[in-house]
Amino acid sequence: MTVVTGEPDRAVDGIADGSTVLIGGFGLAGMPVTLVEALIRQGATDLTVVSNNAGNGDTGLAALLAAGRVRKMICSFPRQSDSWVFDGLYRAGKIELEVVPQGNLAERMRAAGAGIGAFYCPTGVGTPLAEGKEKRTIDGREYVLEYPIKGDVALIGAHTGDRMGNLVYRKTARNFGPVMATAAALTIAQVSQVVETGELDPETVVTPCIHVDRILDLSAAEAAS
Amino acid sequence: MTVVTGEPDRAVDGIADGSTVLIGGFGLAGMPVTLVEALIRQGATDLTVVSNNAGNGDTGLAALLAAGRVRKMICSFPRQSDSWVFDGLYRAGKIELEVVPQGNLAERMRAAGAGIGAFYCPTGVGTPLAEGKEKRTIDGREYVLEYPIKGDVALIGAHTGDRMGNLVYRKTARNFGPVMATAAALTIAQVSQVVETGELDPETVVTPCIHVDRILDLSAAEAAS
Amino acid sequence: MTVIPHPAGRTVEHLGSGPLDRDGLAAVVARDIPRGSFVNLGIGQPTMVADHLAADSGVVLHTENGMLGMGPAAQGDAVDPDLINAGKIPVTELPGASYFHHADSFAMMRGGHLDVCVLGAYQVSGRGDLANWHTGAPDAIPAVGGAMDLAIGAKDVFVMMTLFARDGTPKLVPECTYPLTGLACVSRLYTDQALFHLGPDGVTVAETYGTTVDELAARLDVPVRRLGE
Amino acid sequence: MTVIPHPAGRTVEHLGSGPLDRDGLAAVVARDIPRGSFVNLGIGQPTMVADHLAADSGVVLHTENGMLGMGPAAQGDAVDPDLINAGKIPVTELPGASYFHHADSFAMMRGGHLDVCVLGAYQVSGRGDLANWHTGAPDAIPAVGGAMDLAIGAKDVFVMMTLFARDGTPKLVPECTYPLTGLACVSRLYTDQALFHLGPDGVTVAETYGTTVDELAARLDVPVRRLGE
Repeated sequence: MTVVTGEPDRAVDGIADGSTVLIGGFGLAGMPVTLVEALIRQGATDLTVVSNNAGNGDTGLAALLAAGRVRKMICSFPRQSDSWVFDGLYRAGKIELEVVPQGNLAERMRAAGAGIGAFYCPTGVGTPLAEGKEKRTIDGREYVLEYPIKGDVALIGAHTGDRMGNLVYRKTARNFGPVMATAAALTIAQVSQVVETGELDPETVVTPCIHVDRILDLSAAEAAS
Repeated sequence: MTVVTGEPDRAVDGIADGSTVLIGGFGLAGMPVTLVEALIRQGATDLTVVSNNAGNGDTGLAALLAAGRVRKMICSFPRQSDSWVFDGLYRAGKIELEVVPQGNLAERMRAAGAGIGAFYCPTGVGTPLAEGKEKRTIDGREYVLEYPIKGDVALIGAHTGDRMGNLVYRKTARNFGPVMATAAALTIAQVSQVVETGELDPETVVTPCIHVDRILDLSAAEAAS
Repeated sequence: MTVIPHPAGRTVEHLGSGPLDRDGLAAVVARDIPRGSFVNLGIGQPTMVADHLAADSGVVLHTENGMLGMGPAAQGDAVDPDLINAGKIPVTELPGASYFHHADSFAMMRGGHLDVCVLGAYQVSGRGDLANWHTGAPDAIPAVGGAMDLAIGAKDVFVMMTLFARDGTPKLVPECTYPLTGLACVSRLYTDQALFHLGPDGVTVAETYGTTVDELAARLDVPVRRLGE
Repeated sequence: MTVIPHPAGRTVEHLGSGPLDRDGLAAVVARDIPRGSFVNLGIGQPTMVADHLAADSGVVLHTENGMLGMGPAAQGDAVDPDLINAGKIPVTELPGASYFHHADSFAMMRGGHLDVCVLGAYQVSGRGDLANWHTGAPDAIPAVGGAMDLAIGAKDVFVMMTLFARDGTPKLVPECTYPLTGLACVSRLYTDQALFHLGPDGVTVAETYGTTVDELAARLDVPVRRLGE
């Protein structure tokens, strides 16, 4: 059953060293900044982080990188105008990088959540990102075999949760959240507000509660601070 | 751009003999009965029909089967208490049958819509339905290679459409509709009502208009008849 | 596996009454479903389990035709043709329910997100192979539905069935002779005569109902052990 | 391929003015997008195409971070950090918009549902190979984003770029020397000097701007033909 808490530190309790952590967001939209900050305090290290970008500015994921907790980044677009923390670590050889086409990043996590063992994907055929990967021609088209990316933990941002753990998102902040929620053994969502069970329209729930283990209620967190 | 019509015959215009037709619904929930009836009048034959069941009673899909238009059924559960039309054709050797586990049926259509060439699926390993299919062990688990099911046409039932072609569904009548809409070259949806563009909340659209070619507005069809 | 260990820790022979009736069997299954589980109840007999779940169990029911938070069968005005379960019976919606399409519903299943599913069976083998979709009769029309997806998808697969066929032959067998639904997937077998734990180590009898482990052992073609042995 | 054939049917040399500026180039691309198309405009220069689409074009814009029906950049109070485009610029929502998650958004792309995408490029080869994600410089940090997904996904891939690099070397090349984004995926190449149709049959010049086909042929290392030849 989903645990709802107003305490960020409780929300991230127990994340182990060496975990693969899926972190939602596309740039800052949907980025679970409060959870990432709590993860920094929590102290887990030697992490593999899967996220579309590799941190912006000096906060959130960038701060996690700056704290030296991340062994490897799996992302589609690390290089941004404000990715100086990642850029420095990468150039100094202090972090591994696996660049994955954005759609493959999403589909590989979707496969993990959907119990698919591997899939033949047309993206990247003939490019350096397909080098060393198994190829197959199906119906005259070339494909690359891609494997799931499964998380030990997913940290995602959503807009509203109910007490059972159902989630809805807001506009393009939805992005990777619903996919990551399915792909991790432990999914933790920070939400702007929590409503009573039954207040979300069942037709509009985007992430059903089965995929959510813990909810951090930011409105309660702010009220307490 | 999506065409909205109140005329069932116009909605199914141009479906060719030999087409693969995806027909939504789980039992009668979400079954696009009016479109199937129009398809019978339209006359296309030698069809391969993909649907969860193989017709109920004497109407809809059962009537299409009875009219001798279907060469092959691909479905998960043909045998039902009221599937006498299919049962009779099958026992008389007048129709081919490919039985597919229900989740594979959905996932193979999803793969078609998502541009996936094939996928390794754990369902059915060691069973007669995996016989003759390629196997692979990944991370110690056995999988069967499954290929996409692509439709020439999808006939689906939804609840409300807007003039651009966005769709929302109602309760468990959603079932195969959103998946089939992505998997066919031509998607035709029958809906209970059509609203002006902008009236559906963008957060709650289930099938974006890009997947819908024609909408049959049942409220207009009834008003005209 | 997420199920709680057997409460007694040792095999219990219930000799005070006869074999369990269908309702009694459903009650035993319900007892063994952990609080807060996400559960899929197969068509037929397994649906009776819902009636024995405590109101505060927190168990959330999944139906593969696209819903979590399914409530009891619909009665009277509550019947809605758009709201049915996998058996196509009109059902109701509980607070906290959600709807999703078939690919998402089976991704939920195949991805290992359901804690328990409860299925019927024609045969189950000692290592947990399941046969429940096809009798193999040459004139039978094959129909699999979601049985294979459930068999490989849920963290724990419980089977409910009578232990013996009408002709007295055991349905718990060394090797299934009916076409298989899934390999080594059943973790617990609930029958009128006994509750069995299945797995790579073979068959363990957790409880008996109106019979003894020794009596069962004599009637079965698979070796059985007691809990803790 | 869904694009309309070139309106003139034969190569047109526009000699009355010089090469196209960025705005003029965007207008030519916009002209060639069929009414009612679903279109993804890449980061940077391609976003300018939106300004040249007629109000009644029925073109629906897709942004890969999960939206159809994207409107113009947001100004003032309309800026919402939850509503951004692939370039992370705040945008607006048009009537008929919809939101979806990343797997669905890229399924839309990979599944061939987008009619056109417009991308920038470092190099394009005569048969339509695209290089637009990496200069290959040893100290560059690789970053691909959605470029490879778009390259293989849209029914037609249009590229906008200057035809020559600052040092005068052509960016339309026999073989890309930069790391590839996709193979044989570009169908039309829009440049300041000319509009090219690309394909298995090679390079056809559809229009020139301030230059002639013969002048271009002399400066390029790929053979070019005229429309209808």
